[in-house]
Order: sequence, then structure tokens, then C-alpha cells
Amino acid sequence: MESSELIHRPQYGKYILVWIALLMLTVITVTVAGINFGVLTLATALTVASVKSYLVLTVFMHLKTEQTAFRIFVGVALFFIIISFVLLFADYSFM
Amino acid sequence: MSNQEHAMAHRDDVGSRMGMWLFLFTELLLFGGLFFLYSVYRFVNQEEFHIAAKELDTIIGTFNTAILLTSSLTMAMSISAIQKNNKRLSIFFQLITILLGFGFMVNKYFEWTAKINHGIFPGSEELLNRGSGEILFFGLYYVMTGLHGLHVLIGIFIIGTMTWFTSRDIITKESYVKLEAAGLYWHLVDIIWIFLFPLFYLIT
Amino acid sequence: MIAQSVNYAHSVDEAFLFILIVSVFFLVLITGLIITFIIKYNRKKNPKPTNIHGNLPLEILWTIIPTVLVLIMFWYGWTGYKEITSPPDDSMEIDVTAQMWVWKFTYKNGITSDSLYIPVNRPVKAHLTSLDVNHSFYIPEFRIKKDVIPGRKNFTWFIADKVGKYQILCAEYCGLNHSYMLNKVIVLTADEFSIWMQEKLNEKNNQDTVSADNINNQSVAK
Amino acid sequence: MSSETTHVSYLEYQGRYKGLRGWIFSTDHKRIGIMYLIAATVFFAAGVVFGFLMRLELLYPGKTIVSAQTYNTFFTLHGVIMIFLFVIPGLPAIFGNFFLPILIGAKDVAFPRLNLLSWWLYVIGGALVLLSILLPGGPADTGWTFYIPYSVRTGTNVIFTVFAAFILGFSSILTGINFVTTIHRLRAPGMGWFKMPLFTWSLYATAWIQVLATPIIGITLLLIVVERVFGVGLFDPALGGDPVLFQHLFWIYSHPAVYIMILPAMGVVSEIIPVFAHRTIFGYKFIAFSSLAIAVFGSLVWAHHMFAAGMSDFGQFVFSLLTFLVAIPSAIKVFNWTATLYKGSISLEPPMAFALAFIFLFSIGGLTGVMQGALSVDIHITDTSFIVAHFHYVMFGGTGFGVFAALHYWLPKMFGRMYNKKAAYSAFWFLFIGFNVLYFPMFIMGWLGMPRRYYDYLPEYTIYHQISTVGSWILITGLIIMFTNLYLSLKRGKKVTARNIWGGETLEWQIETPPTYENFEEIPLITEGPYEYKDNDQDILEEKEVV
Repeated sequence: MESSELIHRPQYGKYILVWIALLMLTVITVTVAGINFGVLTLATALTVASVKSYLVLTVFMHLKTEQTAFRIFVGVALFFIIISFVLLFADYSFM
Repeated sequence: MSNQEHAMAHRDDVGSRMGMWLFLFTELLLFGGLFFLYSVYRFVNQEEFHIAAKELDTIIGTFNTAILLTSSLTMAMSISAIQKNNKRLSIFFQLITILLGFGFMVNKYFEWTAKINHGIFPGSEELLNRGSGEILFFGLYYVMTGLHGLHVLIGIFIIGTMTWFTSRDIITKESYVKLEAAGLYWHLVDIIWIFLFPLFYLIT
Repeated sequence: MIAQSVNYAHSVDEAFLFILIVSVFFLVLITGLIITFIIKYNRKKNPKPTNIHGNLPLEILWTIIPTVLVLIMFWYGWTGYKEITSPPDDSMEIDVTAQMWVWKFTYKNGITSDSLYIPVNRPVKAHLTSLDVNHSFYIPEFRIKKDVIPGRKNFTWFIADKVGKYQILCAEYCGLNHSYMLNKVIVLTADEFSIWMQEKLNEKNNQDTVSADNINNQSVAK
Repeated sequence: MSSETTHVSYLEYQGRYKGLRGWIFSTDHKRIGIMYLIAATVFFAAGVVFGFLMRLELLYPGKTIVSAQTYNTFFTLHGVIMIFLFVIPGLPAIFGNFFLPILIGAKDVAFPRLNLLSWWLYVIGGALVLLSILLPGGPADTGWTFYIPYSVRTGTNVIFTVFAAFILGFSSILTGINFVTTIHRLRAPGMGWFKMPLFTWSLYATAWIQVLATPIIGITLLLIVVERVFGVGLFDPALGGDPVLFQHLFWIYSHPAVYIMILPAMGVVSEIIPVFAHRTIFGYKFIAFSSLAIAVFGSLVWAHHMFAAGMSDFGQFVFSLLTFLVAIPSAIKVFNWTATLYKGSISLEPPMAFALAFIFLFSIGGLTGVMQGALSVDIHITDTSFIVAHFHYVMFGGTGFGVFAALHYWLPKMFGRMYNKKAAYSAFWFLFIGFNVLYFPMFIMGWLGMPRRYYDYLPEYTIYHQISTVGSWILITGLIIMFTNLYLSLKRGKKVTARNIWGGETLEWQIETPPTYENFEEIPLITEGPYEYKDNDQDILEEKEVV
């Protein structure tokens, strides 16, 4: 159980910091949604959401301290979603 | 069961977490299918999605986001507590998580009933009279938040079981991979909401 | 090979023939090699096998050759497809309506028909509409097939270059009588076609005086 | 060693439960494999019966034995049963469960109880499919593709069948999760990634597709239920939905699923060929990586099922191009298998015969698949019996023959009994000839314009249909001979106790026949690759013992 040692470090402080960051990002995304950036509105909303999930993944879900294989796994899953999305829009955006 | 000896003999926490992660991918892709649907329909019906989204209550949405984020925090802290061998604190955090989960569901309940009272639900006359983009928007809204809500309920049930395990010392400082797996599930439910929230409540 | 009765049939058949020849070549090659090896290196004749772990140049060779071949095939298929989907502007436009389990053809002047009558050597563009479930408009001799999907504006086009009768079939499963959703394309000479059209028009005028709501029904159905 | 008493065969091992319960509640991967074998054989038989009846109906134009409605439910049931209950779970669930842990030197899979759950879900899903036949409304008549809008409008028990497919998907996912974790965590010491047998590689690639693609069909099928029950507008064009989007989502899973079906069979063939050529496999890494390449590229080509549906030109372009590229890793495999025969010392035992037939039939299936990748050609032949022939060459000629090869290769190991080889050969010839007589005419009539899923047909196709129907009788004769032979061998076959009956080098041939409950007395230490035939200096075969 190689990596368990790393995860064994309890980290209340870090968790609370991440939680504060997540709440602030939520406030930001709600505020920004009020302003009309046109196409960028959706992009900002999704970027903020991605940053938030990155924080949850790496800190709350300990992805940072897991074995490399786990990060590759997440990469594979995300790749699969993104490439399917891109190919789907290869059809729809050229209708 | 006959093979339990095997499982006990080779307790493999990394393996268990790996299995859990793989399961999370299937959950992610389950929602992924719906996100594909959402993105295509939004792409095709941009205007109507905007109009329909205005009817959703951003304040309730934001409030629920904060609730779920906080519950993720308490979930993570309950694991830290058990790592420090603080059983009571761990149970306390787990109970808070469950409470927050219920809070989320109560909000959801009020939100849904408000919509239904306005006559907006699948197959309602009010909805059928609107444009197809709005029908799709609310169809997706009910299906996606509904499926997400179902996951919250399942998560509450799982964490409840974990609380019971913790109190019975099945989950201890030495063996807490079950609690970790429950935590991973709960965080995934959170991540899905992190995306649902802007996609439904913040299109203005 | 079935009859080619349309402008682009030759390019479809050419692509098919090319792929068929390549495929048969490889199938014969593989099967031939397998049989040769079985005979030459069987247990009795060759009791002492030789371990060969691999051969990089060979691997590269048989990765590159198929890659080149499939890219050529792709190009054949793509250019042929471009032809199938690019109708000329002066095409005669016909609305094809599919419904469980009948076809209906509507001409620009409002004439409707159960079978598709078209003039020879003239581009025809068919707009496909479905009133219920998915169907597929298929004429084997013309090498065309296009799904007819409710809520979608699909079309197909062709120039029939031989006078005659050809089969129309439904190629997307659509329920009970899917296999009976058949009809004919009747390709006429230009003169015959205008005579037919005139007869239809006369018929219609007669009917209109009897019941004027015929056309109304059609536009509602659309 | 005291192991004589503690290490009894898994067939005789007494766990907590006895008798039948000792099987259906067993978490032993070998027993679960056997239970999958039994269940899958039952479902396969049901699928064959529906296929047989369809062919019988098509013997003459017009009504021959059943009504159009019944015929439509036949091809739906045939498709659902064969795909979800036989071809997808077949090799991974039966032989993967039994041999994956053994091949990597483990005592069981990573999650034995999940494995049992997976079997139960499989049986429940299968039972639901069969139950739908008896319920009022009748079995679904949508085809296994459940295309909307028809699947929302028909009055038959679509919900039942769709829900069954959903449960079966879940079972498949659990198997996938189990296999990925097992391969990552439970390899014996010294078994690096490139010392794994190729069957393991193919299972690994398969398991990933199972995990990633299956949930998409899960949600899609669930949405049919939601749409039917609650009238939520999602795909129905009357409510603004897009039926083509349903097809996209359906094929995002169902095309990769094709590779779930074929990859393990390729793995089996990669195991069998070196054993019976008595030499090492040619191009190990290329075969291993081509499995991964197929898994990756196979996930990117789904929309080639929809070339006639009206996608944008750019979509057609991209998907056609990717479709052609996915042919390459398959070609690499075929070339490497052929090269493995070179300078071998080939004995044509029954498993080898089936494996070589696999290469031939799969090549035809693959090459005709390439034809459909070409857009202009596909427009003409899609949704005709050409397609039916093509995917039967891949799914039956490929995966089916892969299963038959695996049965003849591994059954003696699993049960410690040898089948009658003469009967096996005669079954082989019936199957091989019957198969080609059944499916080859479909290529021709498909090219001539015979659409698929037709209850009735125009008189000019009669001759092809009749040849095809006769082929189905030959094929079924072969199936009966084969299964009877294998079944009888379990009872009366010659006992086999030799560990290595075929002269294989992989780990399953180093352990007891039949395997002990614990598989290995000690977890082995792996020092060399899986196909290192000891210089082939001395003849290590114990052939005489077997015959």
C-alpha cells in the first residue's frame, strides 16, 4: 500500500481553504453570469466549473496523492468524453 | 462467503479505490450522455434555452451549490477525523454531511413543486404550448436534476451506512477505505452539480 | 452487378469494385499463406519449429501498405459521396412524403402521385419528409438511399439515364408492414412525362371542381 | 506437501454452501465462469431458435410460418439475445472469469462478490428478456437498435426489453471494473505488462470499453423509458427532439460494443495459434498494442452506422476517415497471426481448426466492413442484407467461432475431460460450411438491393433466401453435434489429469487439471514472456496421453 502513507496525512486546514476557494468561485460565476459577454459567458461559466472540479478532484478526492495510474485513468475518461463531444459536434456544428 | 478469506488475506486498499474510481467514471459517463444531449439541444435552440432558463431561480441554485460544496468539505473532514482516530468527530462530520444532503433535497423539492404549480412539467398543457426548445430545456432540467437528486439520495443512504459502520467500529483508523469510497462518490455527485448549476441556472 | 440506371452509379460501382479487388487480393493472400504454412510446416513434416519473435520492417510494411490503401478507398468513397449530395440548381424538385407504410410524391405544381414519375436525363431533387417514424428512401438501381426522419430536412437527388421502371423500397425498419412499403419509379421520356403531367393536371382540375379541400388536406398534412 | 488434502479441485471444493447453492452463491471466479457458461448456452440456444425461425419464414415469399408482427419480434429477440446475452458477455464473462486470474497468476479477481453480483444481474436481465415474450403486448418489435420514434410509439413491451438491456449493461460494467482492477493489482510478481498473455491484453482493452461506453447506452435506454412513461420530450420530434441524436448516443456505445464483442475472440486466437504452431507468437507487442488501438479508434467511429441518416458533410467525412483507420490494427493482427504459422510445427487440433476458421471468416467480415467505410458504397448497401452478412461474419464467424475455439481449447482444462475429436471435426465442417452457405448469399442479395428486417421479399431474391435457409439447417446440425459432443464429454469423456494437454506455455497449463480451488499452491514468480517455447529443442508435448 505504497501511496496510503501519503493520504494518511489529515489536512483540515487545506480542506477549509479549498472550501473557501470553491465558495468564492461560485460567487464569481454567479456575478459574472449577470454581465453579458456574449459567447464568452458560457466559456467563463464552464472554465470556473472546471477549476472548481479540479479542486475537488485533486484535494477532496486525493487525486494528487494517488498513484500515477489513477491520474492516467481520469485522463482516459476525460479524453473519451471530450473526443466524443468533439466528434458529435463534427456533425452538428456543420449542419 | 467462501472467497472472503481471499479478500481478507489480500486486503488491497489501492485496489478498492481503483475499483471505486472506475465506477465513478461510469457515473460520469451516465451523466455524460445527458450532457451531450444538453449541449446539442442548446446549440440548436440557443434563444429558447435562454428564455426558459430565466424561469429558474438562481438564488435557490446558488444556495444549493453552497450546501453541496460545504457537504463535500464535511465529508472530506470526516475521513481526516477517522485518520486521527477521532471516531466521534468523524461521525459528527458524517451526520452533518447527511443533514446538508437532506437540505439540498428539501430545496430541490420546493423548487420542483413551484415549477409544477406553475404548470411546467413534462406533458403539461402550459409547456406543450411553448416552443420546442423550451420543452427540451425543461425535459432536460427534470431528467438531469432528477437523476442528480437520485444520486444525492443514494449518497445519503451510503453515508448513513458508513456512519453505522463507524459506530460499530467496522470503519476504524486502520481500515477506512469504505468511508473513502463513500467520500469519492459524494464528491462526484458534487462535481456533477458544479456543472449542472451554470448550465441550467446561469444562462441569462 | 445490378443495372446502373443513374448518373453516378458508375462511380459507386467503381469504388466498390476497387475495394472488392483489394479485398479479394488480401483474402486470397492470407488464406493462401495459411494453407501453404499448414501444409509445409505441419507437425509431421516439420517437427522442429523455429521461434521467430517478430520483424520490425515487416510490421512497418504491413502497417503502411493497408494505411495507404484505405486512404485511397476513403478518397474514392468521399468523392463519390460528394457527387451524390450535390444536386445541380436546375433540378426538378419533388416532395417525398413517407408514412407508415406508403410513399407519396408531390410535384411543385401540387400534383400528387403514388408512384414516382420522372423524366429521363433530368436532375431530380427529392425532399424527404416523414409524418411518423423513420423510413429510408431506397432505389437500388439508382444507388441511392436516404433516411426519411421526422423533423429533419433530408434530400437526395439523381439523374435517371434510362427509361424504365425501378423499385422503390423502405430500408429503415418502420413497423408491421415495413417490407410492403414498396413502390416504383417510372422513368419516362420528356414527351411522355409532359403528357402524363398534363393528364394529371386535367384530372386534378376536374376533381377540384368536385371537392376543393383536397389540396387543403395536403398542406395540413405537411 | 499437505496440499493434497487442502487443495482440492474447484469442482469438488465445499465452501459455506453445498449443492446448488454452492454454485449460485459461490464467489469463486471459476465457478462463476462455469455459471456464465451454462446461462449463456441457454440464451444462445434461444437466440438460435429465433434465428432458425426467421430463416424458415424467409424460405418462400409471403407468409410461410408466422405473421409479420411475430417475425418482427423474432428479429428483435434474436438481436437482443445474441448481442446482450451471448456475444457481449460470452468470452469475457465465461473464459475471462475462469482464466484471467489464472493467466496472471492470481487466486481470484479483485472483487469476487461484485463478480457474483454481476452474474446475478446477467441472469435477471436475461430472464426479463425472455419474460417479455409472455407478457400481454408481446415482446418488443423495434429491432435491437430501439430507434426512436418507433420505440416510443409501438404498443409492445419495449420498456421491459429496454430495462433488461439496462440491467445487462450494469452487469457488463461490473465485469469491466473487476477486470481492470484485477489486471492492475493482482498480477503475480514478475509479470510485467509485456509478460501478460495476449488474451489478458484483449480483456484489458475490452474492460475499458465496457466501463466507459456502456453507461452511455444505459442512459440512452433509460431515456426511452422516461420518454415512454412520463412523456418527457427528449428525442421525439413532435416535442422538438432529434431522432438522429438518439442514433448518435445509441452508437456511441454500440459501436465500441462491437469491439467488446470481437477483441476477446482475437485474444483467444492469439492464445491458440502459438500453442498449436508450437512456437512463439509473432509480433507480441504489435498484437497487444493493436488491441488498445482498436479500443481507442473503435470509440471514434460510431456514426458510420448513420451515413444514410443525414449528417453534415463534415461529419460524414470525419467518420468515414476514422472508420478506415480502425481497419488497420485489425489487419496488423491478421498478418501477425499468419506470420506465427511460418516455420511453426502445426498440429491441426480442433481448437486450431476453429481459430484458423476465425481468421478466414473474420477477414471476410472485416474486409466487407471496409467496403462500408467508403461513403458512396455504404449509401447503397447500408440497411440491406449485405450488412446482415457483414456483421454475422464478424460476430458469428469471428466471435462465435472464437467461442467455439475457446470451448475446444479450454474445456478439457476446466472439467478434466476430453471430448471426442472426430465428432469435433465433423461439427467443425458442418459449422464452417453451413455458416458460409447461410450468410454468403446475403452479401449478393444485399448488393442487389434486398433490405434487411424484411418479412417478405420480391420474387427475384427467392433463390438466395432459399440457399441461405438451407445453410441455416447445416449450421444448426453442426451446433447440435458440437454441443452434444462437448456435453457428453463432461460425463463420459476420457479423464484428463495431465496439466499441459496442448503444450501451452501460459500459466493455466502449469496448474492442476481441473484447477484447484486456490488455482496455485504458491503464487508463481514470472521470469519470462508468455510464449517462450523452450527453444523447441525437446518435444515437450504429452500428445500420446491425450489421444
